[in-house]
Amino acid sequence: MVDWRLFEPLFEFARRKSLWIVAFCTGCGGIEMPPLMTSRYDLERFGMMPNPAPRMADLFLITGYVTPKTLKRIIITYELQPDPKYVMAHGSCPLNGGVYWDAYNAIKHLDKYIPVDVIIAGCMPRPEAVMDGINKIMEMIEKGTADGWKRYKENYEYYRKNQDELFGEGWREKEARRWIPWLMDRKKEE
Amino acid sequence: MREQAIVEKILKEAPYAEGKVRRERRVEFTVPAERIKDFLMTLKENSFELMLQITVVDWLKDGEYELVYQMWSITHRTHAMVRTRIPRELDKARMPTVRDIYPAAETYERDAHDFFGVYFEGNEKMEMPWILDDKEQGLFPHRKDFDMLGYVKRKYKILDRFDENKDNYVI
Amino acid sequence: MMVIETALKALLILLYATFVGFMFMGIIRIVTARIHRRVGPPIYQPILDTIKLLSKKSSITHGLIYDFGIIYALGATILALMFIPLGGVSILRAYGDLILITFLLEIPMLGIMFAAMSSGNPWAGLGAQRALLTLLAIQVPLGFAIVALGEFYGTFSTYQIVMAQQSMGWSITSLPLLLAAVAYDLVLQAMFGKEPFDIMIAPGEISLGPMVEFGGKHMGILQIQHAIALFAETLFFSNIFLGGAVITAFASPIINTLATLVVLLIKQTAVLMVAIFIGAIFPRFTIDQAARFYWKWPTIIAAAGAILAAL
Amino acid sequence: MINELMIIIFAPLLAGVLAWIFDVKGIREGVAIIGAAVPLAYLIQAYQTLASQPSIQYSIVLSGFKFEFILYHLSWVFAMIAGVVGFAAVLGMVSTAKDSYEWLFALMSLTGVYGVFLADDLISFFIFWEIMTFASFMMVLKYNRKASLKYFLLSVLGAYAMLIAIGIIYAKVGAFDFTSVQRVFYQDAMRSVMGSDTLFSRNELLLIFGLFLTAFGVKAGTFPLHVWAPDAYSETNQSYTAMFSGVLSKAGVYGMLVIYILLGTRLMYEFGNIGAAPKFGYVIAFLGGITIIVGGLLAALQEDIRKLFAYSSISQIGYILVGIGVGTALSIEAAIYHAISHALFKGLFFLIVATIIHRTGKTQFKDMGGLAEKMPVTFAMAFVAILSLAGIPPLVGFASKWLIFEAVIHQNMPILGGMLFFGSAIGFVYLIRFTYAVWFGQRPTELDDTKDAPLPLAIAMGILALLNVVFGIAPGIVAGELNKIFGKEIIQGTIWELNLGFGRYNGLFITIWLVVGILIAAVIYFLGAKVRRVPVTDTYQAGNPVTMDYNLTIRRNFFLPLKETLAFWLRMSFDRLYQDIGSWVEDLAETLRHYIYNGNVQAYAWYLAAILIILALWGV
Repeated sequence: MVDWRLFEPLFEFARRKSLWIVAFCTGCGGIEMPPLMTSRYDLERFGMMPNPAPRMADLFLITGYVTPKTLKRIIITYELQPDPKYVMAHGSCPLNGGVYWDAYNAIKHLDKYIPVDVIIAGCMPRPEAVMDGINKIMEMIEKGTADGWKRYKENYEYYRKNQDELFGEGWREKEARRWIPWLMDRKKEE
Repeated sequence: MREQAIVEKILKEAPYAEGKVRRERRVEFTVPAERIKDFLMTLKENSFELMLQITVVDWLKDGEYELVYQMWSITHRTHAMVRTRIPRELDKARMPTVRDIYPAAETYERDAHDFFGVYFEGNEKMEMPWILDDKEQGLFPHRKDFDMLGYVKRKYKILDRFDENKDNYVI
Repeated sequence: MMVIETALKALLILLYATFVGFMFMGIIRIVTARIHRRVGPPIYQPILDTIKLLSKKSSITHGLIYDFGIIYALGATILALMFIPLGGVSILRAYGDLILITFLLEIPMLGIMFAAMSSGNPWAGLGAQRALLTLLAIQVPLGFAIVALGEFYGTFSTYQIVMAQQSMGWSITSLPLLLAAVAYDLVLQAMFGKEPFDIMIAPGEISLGPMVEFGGKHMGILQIQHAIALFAETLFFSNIFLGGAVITAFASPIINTLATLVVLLIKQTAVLMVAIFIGAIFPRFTIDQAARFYWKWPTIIAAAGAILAAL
Repeated sequence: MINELMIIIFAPLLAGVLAWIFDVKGIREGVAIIGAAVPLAYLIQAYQTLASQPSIQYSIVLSGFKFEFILYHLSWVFAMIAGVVGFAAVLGMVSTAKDSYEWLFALMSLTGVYGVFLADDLISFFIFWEIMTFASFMMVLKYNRKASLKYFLLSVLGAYAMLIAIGIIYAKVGAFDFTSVQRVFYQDAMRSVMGSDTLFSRNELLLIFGLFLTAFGVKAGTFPLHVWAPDAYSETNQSYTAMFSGVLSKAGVYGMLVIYILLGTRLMYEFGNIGAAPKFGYVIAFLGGITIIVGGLLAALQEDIRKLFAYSSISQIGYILVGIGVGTALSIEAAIYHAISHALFKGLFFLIVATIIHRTGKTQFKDMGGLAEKMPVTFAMAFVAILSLAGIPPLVGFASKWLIFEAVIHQNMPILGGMLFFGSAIGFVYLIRFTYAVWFGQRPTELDDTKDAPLPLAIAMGILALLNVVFGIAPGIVAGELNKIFGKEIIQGTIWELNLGFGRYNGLFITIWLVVGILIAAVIYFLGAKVRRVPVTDTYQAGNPVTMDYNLTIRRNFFLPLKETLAFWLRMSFDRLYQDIGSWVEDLAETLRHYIYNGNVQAYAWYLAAILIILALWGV
């Protein structure tokens, strides 16, 4: 086999300059994405592209607060993405709960459940701040410090423990089966 | 006045209710809980076509829930609020369902059940999971006596970072 | 000796086609960005994307067909490329039959569909369904356009058609073939997968449809395939309708070849630009709208061309 | 010494009867295989004989009738189709046949089809035609009464049509054998060119042509007489359908060629040409074109695996008819080539269907899925068959389709050309429906222990798949045989290449470059990261976790948008039309019984008197 380490700088350059975004716009930050993508700020200058399919995405944007219910989907989507993958979180809520600091249904620390490379503080951060965050993550990729995907693999037990504590053991199976009785009933009606 | 005429007409058909005009295009009725179905039927006949929402207000000191059925009439361009009160104890907070009159009510009733524990009798989907996760099911977190901060601390394991009396919290 | 020469030529053609195809993909993105009044990515952006995708450190598979379908798609595209006349340098231009090339340009899609469907993702199934119905819709005007060409020139050899155009003038200067070219250009819009006929990949609705499960090297190979297919499709159009290019004005064969490639490149870019402009200003058709559209005006135009050519 | 032609024709019937008598599992299968293999062996042996002499003839006199048989290049090609596909189908039946009843009638229909191909006079042609129809009817009857009755009714219609046509010909010519009939019609054509009186008038000619067209159209499944085919093809043993669709429908195609042989010259001179095609042929071609489209579109909308291929079979027969109809030597060669390739890939497809049904017991698409992992051998065969039917080079389906395309378009027939293109696309469409629903996607849990094809079926499929590949890469092998039919080099080129002068197709180069392309792609693939196998539940479902309890496949109405687009056209149905006609006839009979044949003797007396008076007035 070819020794691909020789080409690693080229790969890093390509990874930095071609971040395909899968955006999890459940929270309030979704509305900051259109100005970023369109002619006002034009993220495509940096080779970034919105992409609906996680299998070919690099950058996972989590915009705004995260509830346990969406966190389950976020974890599943995150695990679908191929390595190397980067996570960027918008706003104060993923950082520490933000205005939902005492809400029963908002995650307080996103980085306990999946590794987050860059968090942009603010409620909500302006598009300029998001651009700054993107520049930051590009720098980190260049330096090799954007290693969330490695941390997730190395500390999988830690993340897994936190997830299981929040959702309970076997939550994927449970969440999937939750609706089955109701789906089956509908089938019988047909 | 148009609104006044509507209220008078409806009150004539439903003498058990009280009603008044709040302001332009906004009317308000108060109905006893057991007559809600009859009253909503009357409203529907008087061309209040849409049910917008069912909201629940938790009057902790009165020991009562106030259910507000938000109705909208496309014909009259008028918003009607139908208020009714039921006891807030979980076993007594029961209402007849109105989904046979307004099919949209099915969803709003599930919503009210999820967050406040009002049980709507006759709605088959009452037990179907709604917004809340399994952990919060049965806690009815929007009730005023729900210990939010204590629950959040237990759930997210962030005991030492909050002060009890909210005046001096650290984030 | 013969084999080595052929292999070298094929390699050069392949590299050239891949490179130009990637440039075309870059041009599509830049021009679309300019129409949106954006700056747009650099022109080499698709190459970076491909390198990034190929250098992904993990990859998934859903079984043998999932891998083989992708490989087959790229292989079939390379096969199609070899049959299309590229001035004086193409390998198998003597066998570059019109109908053969039309089929060859379609079969990469079959490979992609096989791979997509074997993933078992519902979006992929839906995308495959839409892609196939688009194929069905475009096939009627496409068929009539090809029939018009075959009847007009009395031969099916693409190379002979190119040579005939050197003496008779471009195909689109005669009425029947002008009609056929208009219809074929509308078909090209769907073959490129550009709006308004991109319902099969509809990013917002069905998560890229057939592409939803591809990631890493699978998607990288598909990017290369897309580049070559873009090159091959524009080249085919330039050859059969826009006169192709066979330049023999210079003494040196190398300069002749280069001049041919430049002329072809200009024609291909023109074909591409039309597609980009149409794509940038139209919204998306649903699948039955697309089918009705293709079975109406393009079919009528192309059939008129074919009947005129037959008379 | 009994003649080899007789052995070819009657060996399957003999074997069938033996298998029926010795109803022992094991023996009857062996006998049947021998019965199907013997004609094949004799046919292969006859190839050498045919190289030195133009034909092998044999005649037999039975109760005053002289039955004549002939084996020449055309009938050899068709008989070889019957031999190979019939042999494969019999091998397949070893696994799927339930009792000796099926063996008897399956082999009897093989006899019938050999007889049709080798017959040299109208009477034996008709008799064997009826044997074939009867045997296949019995095969369908066992599985589904209603389907068999529909088949029977339309076949009877065809049989009567043929019988009347034969009667008319015999009344004028006074002979049954093809040679005399052909000579008479040829002389007629010459006379009509001279302007002198002809034996058959223009209208009689038209009538004979129409009757033959009906008779052969029914068997081939031409629009609008195709309605029996979907039911009959699907409601029988699927291994037998490989023969039914692959070979028996070719009898209809062969019949169309017989029209050309017998009446061709006369019809051409009488009715003239449209463009380059004879006018009467254009009727056949146009019907063929509509058959392609109708069959293909309906195939795409089926929910039953057997029905899909039944309609697909109809659609593919359309190609053959287009080729025959255009009527040039090239197009007829192309049509025969497509007849061969249709027999090969459709025989293969029905054997695959037989395997699937044999192993899973399911026929609906909604009950299947994900079988590619469980039945890899069958899937490999299906892959070949799919590529072949879809017309992907370098497989036999492309070579023959390409020939038809070139032949038709070169004759300046734009409308037919458009129909052919549409047909090839619709082929893609229904094949992907089959592929998606059966092989890929989520597998229902009850299919988890499905086994691969049983050995006889696997061998049968292997034979056909191999021929699909071989004749695709080396199309010149077939083209060479076809050239012998016309006695001249219509399709030039080597065994790898078809060269028409205005178009070239080289199977070998395509194979080489496809392999090269795949190698290049594979190098890129293998340089990439290692792949990890994931289950079907680990796919992107908008982030939702799923289990196997969820349905992840589009199981029903896969081509719903197509259905919506075609809603207007789908409201018309010839099947319903015939049913309505049937019920009208019933109503009419009821009325007649009620008012006219009411059992009153006095009324009958009045009828008799009225008829007598009418006859008297007429002057009889």
